[in-house]
Amino acid sequence: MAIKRYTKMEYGSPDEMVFGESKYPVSYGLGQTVGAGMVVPEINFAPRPGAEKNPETLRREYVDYITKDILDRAITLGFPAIQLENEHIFQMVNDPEKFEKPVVAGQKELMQKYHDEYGIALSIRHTIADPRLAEEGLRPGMDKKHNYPEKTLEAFEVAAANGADLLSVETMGGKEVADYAILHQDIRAWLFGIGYLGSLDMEWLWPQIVEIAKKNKIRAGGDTNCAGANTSMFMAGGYLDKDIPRTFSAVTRAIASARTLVAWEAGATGPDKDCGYEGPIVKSIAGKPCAQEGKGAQCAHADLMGNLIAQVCDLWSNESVEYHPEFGGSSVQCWLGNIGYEAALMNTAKQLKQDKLLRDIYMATDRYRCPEAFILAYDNAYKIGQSIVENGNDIYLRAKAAGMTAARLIEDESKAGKLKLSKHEQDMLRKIITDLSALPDEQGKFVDQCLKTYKDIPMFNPRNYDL
Amino acid sequence: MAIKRYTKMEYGSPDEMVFGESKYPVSYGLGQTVGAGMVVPEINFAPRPGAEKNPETLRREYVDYITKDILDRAITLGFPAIQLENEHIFQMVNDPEKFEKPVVAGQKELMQKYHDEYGIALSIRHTIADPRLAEEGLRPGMDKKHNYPEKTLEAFEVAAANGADLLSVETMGGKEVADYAILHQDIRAWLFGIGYLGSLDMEWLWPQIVEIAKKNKIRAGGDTNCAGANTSMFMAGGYLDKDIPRTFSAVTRAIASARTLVAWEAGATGPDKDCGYEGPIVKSIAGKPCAQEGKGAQCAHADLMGNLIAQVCDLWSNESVEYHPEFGGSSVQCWLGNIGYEAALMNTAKQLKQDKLLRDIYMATDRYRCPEAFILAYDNAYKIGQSIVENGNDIYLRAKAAGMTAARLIEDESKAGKLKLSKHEQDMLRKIITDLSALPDEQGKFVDQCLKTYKDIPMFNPRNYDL
Amino acid sequence: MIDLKSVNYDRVLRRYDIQMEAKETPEDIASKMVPQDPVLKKIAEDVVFMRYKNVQDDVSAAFQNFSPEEIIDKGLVKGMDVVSELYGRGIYYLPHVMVAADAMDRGVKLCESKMTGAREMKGKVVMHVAEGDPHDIGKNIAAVLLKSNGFSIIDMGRDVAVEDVVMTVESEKPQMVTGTALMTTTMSAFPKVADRLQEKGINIPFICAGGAVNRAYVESYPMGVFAEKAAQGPSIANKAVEGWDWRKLRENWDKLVGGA
Amino acid sequence: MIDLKSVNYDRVLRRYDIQMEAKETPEDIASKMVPQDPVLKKIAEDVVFMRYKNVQDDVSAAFQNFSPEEIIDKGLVKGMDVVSELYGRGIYYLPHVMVAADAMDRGVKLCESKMTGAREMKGKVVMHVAEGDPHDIGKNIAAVLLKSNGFSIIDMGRDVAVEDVVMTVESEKPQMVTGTALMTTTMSAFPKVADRLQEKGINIPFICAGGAVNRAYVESYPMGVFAEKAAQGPSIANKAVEGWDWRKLRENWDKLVGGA
Ligand code: B12
Ligand code: B12
Repeated sequence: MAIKRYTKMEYGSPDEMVFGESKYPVSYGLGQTVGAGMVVPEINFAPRPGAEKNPETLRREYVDYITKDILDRAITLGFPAIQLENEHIFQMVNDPEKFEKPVVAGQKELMQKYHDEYGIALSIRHTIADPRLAEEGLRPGMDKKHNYPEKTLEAFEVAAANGADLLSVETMGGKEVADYAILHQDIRAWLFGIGYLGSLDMEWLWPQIVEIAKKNKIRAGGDTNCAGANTSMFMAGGYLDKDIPRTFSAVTRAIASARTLVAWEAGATGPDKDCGYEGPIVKSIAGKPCAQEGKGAQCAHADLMGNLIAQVCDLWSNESVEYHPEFGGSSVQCWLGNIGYEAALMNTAKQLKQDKLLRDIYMATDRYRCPEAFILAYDNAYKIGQSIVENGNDIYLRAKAAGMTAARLIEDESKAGKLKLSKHEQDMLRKIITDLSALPDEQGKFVDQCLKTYKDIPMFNPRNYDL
Repeated sequence: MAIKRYTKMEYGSPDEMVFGESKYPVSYGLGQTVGAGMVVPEINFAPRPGAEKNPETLRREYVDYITKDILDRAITLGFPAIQLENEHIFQMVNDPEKFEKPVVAGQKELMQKYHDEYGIALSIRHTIADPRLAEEGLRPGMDKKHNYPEKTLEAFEVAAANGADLLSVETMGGKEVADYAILHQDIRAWLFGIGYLGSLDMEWLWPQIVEIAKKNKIRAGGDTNCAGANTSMFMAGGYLDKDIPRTFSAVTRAIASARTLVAWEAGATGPDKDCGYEGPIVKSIAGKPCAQEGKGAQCAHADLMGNLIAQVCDLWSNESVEYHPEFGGSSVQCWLGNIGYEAALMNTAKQLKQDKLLRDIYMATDRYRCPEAFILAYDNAYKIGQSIVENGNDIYLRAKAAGMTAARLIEDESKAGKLKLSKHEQDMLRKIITDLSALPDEQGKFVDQCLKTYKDIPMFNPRNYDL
Repeated sequence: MIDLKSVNYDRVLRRYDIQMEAKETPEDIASKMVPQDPVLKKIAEDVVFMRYKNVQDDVSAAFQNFSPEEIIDKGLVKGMDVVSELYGRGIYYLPHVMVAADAMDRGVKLCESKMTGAREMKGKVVMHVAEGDPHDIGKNIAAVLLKSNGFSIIDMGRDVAVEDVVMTVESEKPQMVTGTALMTTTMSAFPKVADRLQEKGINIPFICAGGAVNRAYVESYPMGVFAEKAAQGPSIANKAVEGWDWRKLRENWDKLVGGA
Repeated sequence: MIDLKSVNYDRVLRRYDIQMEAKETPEDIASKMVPQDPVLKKIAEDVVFMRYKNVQDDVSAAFQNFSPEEIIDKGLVKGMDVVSELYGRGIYYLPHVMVAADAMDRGVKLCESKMTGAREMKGKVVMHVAEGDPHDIGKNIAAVLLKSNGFSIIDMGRDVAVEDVVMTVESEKPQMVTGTALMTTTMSAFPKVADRLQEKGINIPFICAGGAVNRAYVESYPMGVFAEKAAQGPSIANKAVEGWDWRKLRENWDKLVGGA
């Protein structure tokens, strides 16, 4: 399937964007519509250690415990609509028939029961784990040891055929180079790994996912750069962390957004995945619904934009929580309560026609908490989106532009405004701007340069990208 | 010490009330001020099972693990102020010198270190467990088996002398009658147990707590009717629960507020405890700061007013969470992140002068979710407050008036407005109104009646209340 | 205050409880379940409809035609069965159950006073709330349900020392012992109780329950069998008196308590 | 967009990181710690200031006065000590450590080429990421730190089958084996590895780490010793080669890794 590049913004201005609404709402699942005037909580979960012992213990964990608990709590608290996300574990992609199928089918069966009984709107996203290893080969036929590329595609088919409403994945393309980039603070390597190689990998995989979804009359949601920009943000961390500077992390996010867009260019409809924070940028470009996570995903990680990131979400997620008991019920029930109430707050604001005001309070709360938050404030996200579409047809140039725009936005605000940077963050920002400025204006030259410079990065193999 | 009854409202109108502000702000601890323009997150925790093995394992759990994790996360996320609450476990009140003292001292020492290093505003509330058993005797000299009344007082002294900034307790007076009332749906028994006996017990205990606080130059915070109205609300539960009707639970809350007020009448300054939902009512009367919990306390229980209850809070709490690991850090870190971000949202709204609007969105979200939420919406809470102060000098009449006002508010709205009631909830409401209407107008008559009717309730002993 | 008129609450919350409100009345269901015989029927209905005051008269009247045992089993207990059904279907609330159990209890007492021997109970259960723990509502509810299901209950109350539990079990020789704890720091008494019982060679199911307690914890020490709800007490107790040991109870737990 | 001018951000957030920014410079600290001898000093500084390109020349020059072993121990390793100190104080960030380690590595390689025997390492460590788990950044960081602390590393990579780990440990005979897992459903490989090693009579410390892994879990199977941070690797490994077994490592864990 052809890739249709975005070369103009779907939104006319940043202010048009608000949570619970997108230009292109999507309907699927059991009475679910996302992006049409309502924010829906999306609850994620991870099975207890040991649950993967055999297919039956895994099915029981996911269906009889986790899914049932979630549905019971949704009814108990009166939520009108919820989405589940099952982020597949390794075993499910490694042996889809045995481990994946019973889980997918069992969850849907139970959801159907609750939908029939209570009329609650329900849907489930199945996120296939991407187990492909660069060192073994990312494309079919290459990985003789595990057959991971083949198994990945099979896992999509099995999910689609047995009850998934929405397919997602966080693809791994370019990760080996991105890891190197993070640990060596090399923004060019990042641009190559994520902006270029990551996009190539998605251009190969996503049309196939879209096909599978179409065939099964379900939806292809979207990707996010969890593998890259989240690793980066996670390591940049908070005010006690000293692993990598947050200016670097912010720029990697902007670059990653140009990559994440590829899923939608390949025909996926959204909503994209929660766990990438590039949602505001890609939504501003494409107008498709996006899932986000922040203060209600503290169970999974502590970010520095717990409120801001809610500003333009369509689904509000907890990212993931291990299933275990709490005083208030099981962990999935507790976090569903939390994100469900946040969605209710947003939905009430919409009904009161105060949604844009609440959006602005969310945004204002964290706008200056860190550079990563600053560039994702919807006005800035929009500007980054613009720099992407201006170079929309060239995956290298648009990713570079996104990075540069983010860097400049941070630079300007740190000089003139309220955004504070540590000395090391400033140094890194200057280095990033210098490095990006020095890059060639042509994709071909850039790629040649990188193939030479980065050929010795462990596990990097150009054949994985048909190079 | 004398009890100074409230006979007029400190707020001139409901609209004057908003989160993060109270008529009488309170300063204490390490640079902490509550109720003066800022909402502060209050993080609660429970040690892992087994931590109580010996004083050193308990100290380590509370200090080296829990307190350290909390302080680290507060710095990591950049929160300007937080409060800790240590709800004492049984062992600490049972043997204060051995179990309580090292914990209280250790926590304060660590807090001081962080305060000195980072300048973060910090304070800690120590909530003494009330272990007194009605069957053994609630007053000193009565309980020959355990000496619980004496130990309770000692526990306050030890906390106050070793590092507490704020003393609280959830007193147990009248609980034996309240339990009967809940299980038999007898609103008169409730009025007797909580409105009357509970107030008497507080009138005995609270002046002593206030004295201890004064002596140690710290603050006496407040009480809540966790023992009563929370049990009631907890059992009424959500839409899948069928234990007791929510109209009953709502009225028990209103009655409980007349009791909870006694702590402040005895000289406590607030902030009161998080775990009672009567905060909006008592704050409307007394203008002292109050702690509340809702969507950020899902770890502890699922209420039906996760947003509404934030409307006029000064501290925003998670109620309690067992210490254990999560993907995002330890459980206390995750929930601190959640409530800290919520506080940040409220504080940003204050800075933007949009706090009353956010208050209204919170309130609107849950106003009609259940009767309990409805009567606590700040306008209704204010009305209940008014009915209390109008009868301020008579603990029986004011509690009865509070209950009746709540019942009438629910009745009116369920007839004319958006509040829906199930059939059983309606039946119960009618019965409550009938029962309350039938009660005598004089305290003496009421008490005589109740002493006769309820004399056989297990564990009830009038001598516990000097009757 | 902001004007709430514009709010379509359907997009914010759903009152599933009201939506699902049972169309059936208690009367409908009772009519299908109560005994045919008019005298026993009346007694069963006294329980179902909590006619606390009528029980005495109706039971006294029944002595003409029925033995006390028959009145208990075919009248009072049948009524309680209806109550359980109503509670299970969400038509009755918990207090109904409590009051109905009171009514039944009153009838049972009267019958017992007419019996030559003691009433034959299904079995004996020792119950307690853990040391240092004052949370006893759950235990009290469970006690009522076990009692109205024909078990004889030794209720040791709350804040009970480990050694007291062990002594009582030793002397009373129940088929089952139960513990309730709602705090993470009091539930640690359970393994101590289990250990001490084992030392004494006692090996009966030890049902453990309460807010903070969870299945994994209870199954980490010998004899422990988890209960989530008071309503599960009778099913577990029935099996315990049938001779299932704690291992078998654990293995069949999911099925026994009706799904996850 | 709403006007943000009125916001006093001090009431919303505090940039503690900036507030605490170290007043000391890397230069200050290095000057106190590097060796006195000008030749060795230069080499140490090449590592500290990541002068990747100078290392080769400076080490080559030093061969005139010092043995390769001396250059490693008194020059390169001392430089890395400064880097650790800077990282510990929050002046250096992680990538500094990585790049400095690269620089050191380059110098070490050169020295090794001049040595008659093999360089004497502190000990040998086998490292892996659990089967089915692709999260290897933490393991890679830990590997760098162990290596630059003088351990020889057998890095088996990620997604490594249990049996492969066991075979490698059998043939390589390391003093310590490590496992990383970031998923609750892959960390279950650790007890399997431990069991299989025990079956083979191997009883070395098995350091387990990674996001989802926690101390209680790791201490629930034999040989497991938890590590929270990569920087704890060298302290644990030092003790392991000193002969502490896994039980002793567990007992002294809090002290060893520097507090809770
Ligand atoms: C980055 C990341 C990824 C990257 C990994 C890149 C890489 N090369 O490692 C990618 C994208 C590949 C990835 C993929 C997935 N991930 Co991921 N990922 C993360 C994330 C965001 C950060 C992890 C990280 O790098 N941390 C930083 C490193 C430095 O930390 P670390 O490895 O723990 O190492 C530290 C210590 O543990 C220690 N250490 C580690 N090893 C050793 C060894 C020794 C000897 C010593 C001393 C110390 C030590 O030192 C380090 C610090 O100093 C976490 C979020 C989280 N909260 O942890 C999720 C997370 C681990 N991932 C998760 C999931 C679910 C997945 C996927 C399955 C998602 C999916 N369905 O597609 C896939 C895996 C697909 C598959 N094949 O199975 C979940 C796991 C949940 C669970 N079930 O347990 C997490 C927790 C996210 C979440 N909250 O849901 N992920
Ligand atoms: C009501 C309540 C109280 C009341 C208790 C009244 C009473 N008579 O029981 C009072 C006020 C006394 C109280 C006091 C305290 N409490 Co309290 N309390 C609660 C609350 C809100 C509800 C508990 C309840 O009644 N639930 C309803 C009953 C029906 O549930 P249940 O007992 O679990 O029983 C059910 C099942 O477990 C089962 N079951 C129980 N027993 C049995 C037995 C058998 C045989 C079977 C089959 C089934 C069964 O059946 C029942 C349902 O069908 C909980 C909140 C929560 N999330 O649980 C906190 C809670 C339990 N309390 C808590 C605390 C901390 C305390 C205090 C220590 C607070 C303080 N510092 O003052 C004090 C105790 C002081 C002391 N002496 O140590 C914490 C415990 C945290 C922890 N560390 O584990 C909780 C979890 C609140 C929280 N989230 O922080 N509390």
